[in-house]
Amino acid sequence: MARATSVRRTAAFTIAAWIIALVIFFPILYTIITSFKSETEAIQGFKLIPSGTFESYVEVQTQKDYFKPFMNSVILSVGSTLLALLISVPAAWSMAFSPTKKTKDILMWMLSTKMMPAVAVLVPIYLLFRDFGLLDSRIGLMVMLTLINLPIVVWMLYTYFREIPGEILEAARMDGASLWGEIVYVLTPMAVPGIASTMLLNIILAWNEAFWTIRLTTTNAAPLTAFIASFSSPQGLFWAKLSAASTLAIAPILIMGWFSQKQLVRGLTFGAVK
Amino acid sequence: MGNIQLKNVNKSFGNVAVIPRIDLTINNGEFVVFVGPSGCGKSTLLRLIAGLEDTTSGTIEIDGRDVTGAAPAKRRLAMVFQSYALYPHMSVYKNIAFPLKMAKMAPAAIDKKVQDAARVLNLTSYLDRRPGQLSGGQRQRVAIGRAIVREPSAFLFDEPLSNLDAALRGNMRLEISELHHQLKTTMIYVTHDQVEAMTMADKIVVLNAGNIEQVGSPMELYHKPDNLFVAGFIGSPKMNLVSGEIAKPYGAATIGLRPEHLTVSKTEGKLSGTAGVTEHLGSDTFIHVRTDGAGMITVRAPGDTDIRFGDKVYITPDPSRIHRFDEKGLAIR
Amino acid sequence: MGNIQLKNVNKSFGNVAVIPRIDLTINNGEFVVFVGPSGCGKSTLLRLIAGLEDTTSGTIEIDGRDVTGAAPAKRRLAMVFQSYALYPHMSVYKNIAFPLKMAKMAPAAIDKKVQDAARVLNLTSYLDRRPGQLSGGQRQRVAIGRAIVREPSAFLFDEPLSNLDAALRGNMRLEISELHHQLKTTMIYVTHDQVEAMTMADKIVVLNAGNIEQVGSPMELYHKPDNLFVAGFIGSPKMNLVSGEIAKPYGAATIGLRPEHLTVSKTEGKLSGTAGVTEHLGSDTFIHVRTDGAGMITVRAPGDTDIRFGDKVYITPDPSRIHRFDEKGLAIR
Amino acid sequence: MATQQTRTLARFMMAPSVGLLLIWMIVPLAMTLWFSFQNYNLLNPANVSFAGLFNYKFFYTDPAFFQSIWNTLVIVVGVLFITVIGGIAIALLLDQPMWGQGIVRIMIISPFFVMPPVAALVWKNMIMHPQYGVLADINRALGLNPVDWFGQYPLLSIIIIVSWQWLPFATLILLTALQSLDGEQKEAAEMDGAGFVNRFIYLTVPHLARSITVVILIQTIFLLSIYAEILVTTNGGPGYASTNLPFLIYRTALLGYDIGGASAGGIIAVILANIVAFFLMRAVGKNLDK
Amino acid sequence: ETITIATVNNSDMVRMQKLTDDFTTKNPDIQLEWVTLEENVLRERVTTDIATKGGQYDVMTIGTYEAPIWAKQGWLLPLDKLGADYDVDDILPAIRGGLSMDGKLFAAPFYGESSMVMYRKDLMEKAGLTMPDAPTWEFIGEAARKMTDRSAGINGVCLRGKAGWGENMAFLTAMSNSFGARWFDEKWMPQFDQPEWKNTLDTYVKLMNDAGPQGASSNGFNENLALFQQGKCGMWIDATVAASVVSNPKDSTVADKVGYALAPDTGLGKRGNWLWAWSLAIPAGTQKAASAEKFVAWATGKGYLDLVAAKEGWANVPPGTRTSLYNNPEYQKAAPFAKMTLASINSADPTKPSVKPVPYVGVQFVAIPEFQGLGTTVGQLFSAALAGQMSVDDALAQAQQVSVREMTRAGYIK
Ligand SMILES: Nc1ncnc2c1ncn2[C@@H]1O[C@H](COP(=O)(O)OP(=O)(O)OP(=O)(O)O)[C@@H](O)[C@H]1O
Ligand SMILES: Nc1ncnc2c1ncn2[C@@H]1O[C@H](COP(=O)(O)OP(=O)(O)OP(=O)(O)O)[C@@H](O)[C@H]1O
Ligand SMILES: [Mg+2]
Ligand SMILES: [Mg+2]
Repeated sequence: MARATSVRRTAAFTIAAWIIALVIFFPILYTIITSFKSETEAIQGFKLIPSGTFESYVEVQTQKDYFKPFMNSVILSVGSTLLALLISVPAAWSMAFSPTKKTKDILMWMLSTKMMPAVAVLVPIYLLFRDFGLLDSRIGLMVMLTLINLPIVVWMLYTYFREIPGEILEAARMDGASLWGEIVYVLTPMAVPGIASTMLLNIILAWNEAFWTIRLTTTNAAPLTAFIASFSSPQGLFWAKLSAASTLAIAPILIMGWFSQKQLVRGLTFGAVK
Repeated sequence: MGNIQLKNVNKSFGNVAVIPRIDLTINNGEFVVFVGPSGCGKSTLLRLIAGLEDTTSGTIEIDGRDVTGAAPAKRRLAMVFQSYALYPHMSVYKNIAFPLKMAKMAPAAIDKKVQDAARVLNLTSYLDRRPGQLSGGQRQRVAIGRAIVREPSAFLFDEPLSNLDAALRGNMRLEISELHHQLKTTMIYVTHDQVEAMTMADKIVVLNAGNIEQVGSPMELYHKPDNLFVAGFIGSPKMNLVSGEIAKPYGAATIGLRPEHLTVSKTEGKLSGTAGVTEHLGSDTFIHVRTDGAGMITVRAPGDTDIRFGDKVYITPDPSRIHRFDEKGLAIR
Repeated sequence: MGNIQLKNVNKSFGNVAVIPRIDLTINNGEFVVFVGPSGCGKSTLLRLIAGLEDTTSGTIEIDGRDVTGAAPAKRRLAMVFQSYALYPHMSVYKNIAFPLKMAKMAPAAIDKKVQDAARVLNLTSYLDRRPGQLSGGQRQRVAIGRAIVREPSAFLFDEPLSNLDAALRGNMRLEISELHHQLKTTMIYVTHDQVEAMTMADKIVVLNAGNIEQVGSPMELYHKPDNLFVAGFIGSPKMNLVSGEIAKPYGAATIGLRPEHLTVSKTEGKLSGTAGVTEHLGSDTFIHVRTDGAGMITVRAPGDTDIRFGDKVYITPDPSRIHRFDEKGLAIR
Repeated sequence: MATQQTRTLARFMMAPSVGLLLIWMIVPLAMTLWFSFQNYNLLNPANVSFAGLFNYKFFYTDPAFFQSIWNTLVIVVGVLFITVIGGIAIALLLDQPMWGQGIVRIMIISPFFVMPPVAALVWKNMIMHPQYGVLADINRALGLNPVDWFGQYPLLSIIIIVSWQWLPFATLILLTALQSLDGEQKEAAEMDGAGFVNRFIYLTVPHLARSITVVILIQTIFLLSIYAEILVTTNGGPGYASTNLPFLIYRTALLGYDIGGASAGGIIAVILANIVAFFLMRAVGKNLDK
Repeated sequence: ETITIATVNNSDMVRMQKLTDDFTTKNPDIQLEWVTLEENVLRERVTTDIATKGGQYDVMTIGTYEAPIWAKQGWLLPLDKLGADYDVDDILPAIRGGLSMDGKLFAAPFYGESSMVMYRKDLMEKAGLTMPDAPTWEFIGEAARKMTDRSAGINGVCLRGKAGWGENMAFLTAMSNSFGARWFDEKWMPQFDQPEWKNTLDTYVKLMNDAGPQGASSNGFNENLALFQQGKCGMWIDATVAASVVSNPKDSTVADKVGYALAPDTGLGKRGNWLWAWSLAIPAGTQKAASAEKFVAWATGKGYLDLVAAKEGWANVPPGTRTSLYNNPEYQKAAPFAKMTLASINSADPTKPSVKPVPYVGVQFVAIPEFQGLGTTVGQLFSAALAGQMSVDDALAQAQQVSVREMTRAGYIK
């Protein structure tokens, strides 16, 4: 399809796409705009150009330190993602390269572990965490996030691995590589785009997980979701402050997502590539 | 050393016996080619030898040692895959060095070996490139380089040239033959290309539905095919097989006539017919003649033949080169 | 009808002129083959004709009508892609019926056409299968079936047989030639296979870096190549090109000797040398001779030659078949 | 790829994930099952007693029960409908040549990066609020009466918000699938005289089937447990109009602190999810094999 | 020693966090860790923790709803070592009553609030009416309808409508008290089938339909606050703490035009105002009780009020907890709503919230564990009535049904 399309056609598509993109992006854009307004300005109806005040940011920072929850978010999302990859890469490896009749069922079952509504198991989990001394510990939460997202990670890796020709792994085996060597030196580096996009998706999911991260932490392990929870609906005006806090909370992941957008698109194919 | 023995080897997928039962001995230093129609089990056999598949029953010995249950890495074999199976994320250098690294060789020794191999294969100036930046022929050489650095006891090649275009294929064919002359290591080579099989092999193994039809040197197979299958499979264009009345006088159920052993004339000859499609290659002309009584027969004529579509022609076989087969399709000698 | 004219066509990707400027006339009913090295612009040219790419400048006419800006669907051409481009989720029947369905033909008429095409192509028993369940050759035929039901004014084939193995390729070659005889529709065919080009074409167009080097019948190109490029490109094995002292006596900068026009002897001849690798094909033997003074020369000898690696040999060219070229590489006639 | 050795190894390699997930599934499930047979109010821990099936009966007879199941399904189906159709449409659009494609793509996938409670707050207060939401401003500018989204169309509002969050996911996956559609197939169809619509119906949709299946399966699992958005926006109301099963469980568990009842609800939710998954797999599962 | 404090994210609490230097310099061996969460999440979080003895917090911010329930369970430490200068008797009696059990204080009030009418003096004048200090519902209804000018974006009255036990039910329960309704009779039988409730809900729905803002069924405190500040409400009946925000010119466009009145009544002797106090309590499981109690004494003591006054002005002092504050002339001057706030607080009695006798404690809630869930369900029904998706009668009938069901299950109804 390398035919040069007419400029008019391109223009039409461009306009349509920009309109849709702006509509979809608008809530986020407006949040960012609002974060630069003063509180009274924020509730004064539609206004696209803010007065450009940073007072909300200043206030947010003085009210609650941003840095520690930010670090926790980074540690938790990256840590849980790495942990998930560590145990799901071998699993996806065996499902993709040594499939059995049950493989599909196991995949479905894995997904089904996500069916229990979190609210229903809060107390059981809280009791478990208490008994193992994991409340407000990064390790505990990291393991939890790992387990929550593991099925998705396995799914994505599995579909991605299926696109890697088995012959290359066999070649490694012929070359004297052990299983470990095969996975570390050959499979993993080859699957880098897929693993990268899986990582990104998982980091996003872990970053945005707002139930357990709030309920199982107090101070040491509390990530940005808890940071946000301290700015939503207090008594008094809070739109601008909430917007500033929200902007702060989503900015890192948004920036990361923007920079890695190509990876995401490339990797998230779910085995659709021939 | 590279003495490979298959004893009573059987391989089934589920309850389909892809290889019913095979005995085969490959001597050290031989260049053995497996040929056969698509799906006959060539790759499977190679993979059994490599240890990438389990045998269902039977044993495989390498240099007298039973390796039936051994892991691929333990068999000291090197394999070049049909798709090359290069590591796309590694440079040419690293690709070639990989098996040595796995063998925990010292970096200095690795470097020497890789450089030597690269020199032999003319790859020295590409060592830093990734496979994706190489042409088909260069990739092929990297795959071979990766195989030779290990000094294996035997090489296994699975249709290594099938992805290349005609010109490149010709060059690579020569290079591999050259290599075999230099290294004198056992090589097992799978192909469906006539020219490759005929020109490279010391010994050709013709497979059909998992069975060995014949084993022999290329010229043996060309001149003395054991049966109809081998006769039809070896040689290009295909041998013409004629049965019925015309075969009778020769005391055979079927006779086989190679296109290159037939002469064609506009005036006289044993068999009459009408020239059908004539294929001019410049060097030769293949004339497909619709004979009276013996069906379609392909004849190889010189490049400058004046026979045209529709001409009345006569064909004469070279009597000393008629192949005779009985009702079971076995050669009558 | 299928008269195609390219006038002054130029195609650039960005600022790379893939096709600098081409004029070409293809007459109704002709079988035209495009050949040339990889990357020379064969596919691009075909896609320009199909309307899958825009020309940068110049016009394309089909049957006298300017179609330069017309959509592919409007050109009444059918194309068979190198990858077949079958619709994987449709049965064979539906694949073949698709263009008719798009043309809003009545179901009964569609059925008749599809059944007819299937009969011609021997696909009747596969009509319910999906492309994934077919062998390479069968897929190929489906792609052709999809092209022929439309009764287009011309067929475009882009290396349609390159994915097939040798045996299948030979059969399909004949089938397509047959088809051309039956339909008498213009066909444009891209290939890099010597045999295909030589045997199928009415007219071969040799391309090099987007330029036409020579247009002519296969025999014209074989016997009278216009220049070194064409001489080296047409014929298999390649023509031997010798320049320097040896060419001088012939009043040429370079002379060209086809392997099949050389005779080799152990006792006497024009050029002396040592036999290198000899390739035995049964029907023929290719001997690569390292000559004294003229470099490597490939000779085609009969299948039963007794020359072996390392023998001292003599080569004699057929004097009437020596091709002569000047310093610019143009043929001297 | 299939020697006994590798197969054994493969089982071995799967063990950690399967084992961990098994524990992760069984332990909470067992505890939940255990609690579901107890009279256990968190605020009254002294009075724990065996309840038999009473919790199930109580949960099942909740006046909001059937509506909550209906609402759960409506949300799942509604969001799937919007995201799959919208995802296909947007993916098709993004697949066309245009200026600033990178930026457009970034903007469209951005909602995925926003935490669900934040998204709900933003939509509720800044976009949909009938007094000072942007939509109301637009309505007023057009001389129309602002719509009371959460009062009049509570479920639709939630579907819109959740769809907004999940649209990027569907778009991303479908876009990549679309890009893997063989160019020559498209061209072949074009030469066969198929216009844009026909190419879409006969070529694109079948090609996307597998990705659509993945989108549906993964999203369904997530959508079945949506509740934060409801909590922030409508609190399940008005009436039970936007109460879904997870919200009902939330109300039981974290407002009523009725752990027994919530556990019973959790078990019911798992059963329901399994039923949905079963039918889904039967309906679209075969697309996964391709 | 580090103590962990769970707080709600309102401005007074946030201000306290900023002022903790004062505490830590006085107590250099104690560090403070803050967990700030929004109200609902906080409540969920601390309740789970205290009920499962998770031990994550040393000081918890709880409301008047939790205090009696938790105290009864023995989950809280009695605050009897608050120090000599703490002056427990200075705490407003209504508030203190709600936080004590058996005469022992279990939570120290940080700030307290009731509800009252906030109105726009200019609009009231335009409507030709004058707001009495103690209006009736009848007057409110008349005024609201007169003030409404929807074309100008003015709604006569803004009231809570968002479903939730702490949202619309807080308001409606308080309102029902003034109509003589009650949640339960002495035998814990729900009373939604009684005319008093029908009267309450009818009045509320009609008033909102005639004079309320659009989308009222999803408005809570914050939404109404924003509306009022933008000048879109003639009257607003809500928490007394809002007064300090709407009268602050920095935040409000109508700061100079706000008047205050007691919550309305119907002449039955009870007004429709509530009583709430955010208080600090110490869970029984803490290892750091001494430090925690020191902190509680600092944060709720008189000294803290002076500290805020010195640093941020009297208007920002946490209101509603101490008699002495209301006697302070400086405070009276800085806070024009002080008088009305005090009167409102004093007029609410958690132990006798309604005209008829009740078996429970709590003005705008019922201090039983089941109330949050039940209140929210009933709140959903009433918001449906407000949104017009259900008739008042249906809403009440269903509310009665679910209440009976819930109370039977919990064993109140034998
Ligand atoms: N994993 C498998 N499961 C079931 N059948 C298989 C498997 N692998 C191969 N086969 C079957 O075994 C037979 C032999 O396959 P093999 O790949 O050895 O053929 P081949 O001779 O290499 O053919 P080609 O020339 O096409 O490569 C085929 O019929 C194939 O369908
Ligand atoms: N879309 C494109 N953008 C830029 N360059 C292109 C594009 N398509 C083709 N080319 C370049 O144009 C040249 C001709 O390509 P084309 O595909 O026509 O070659 P070809 O003769 O068909 O080669 P082959 O035999 O390998 O198929 C090549 O150098 C190729 O790199
Ligand atoms: Mg094979
Ligand atoms: Mg091409």
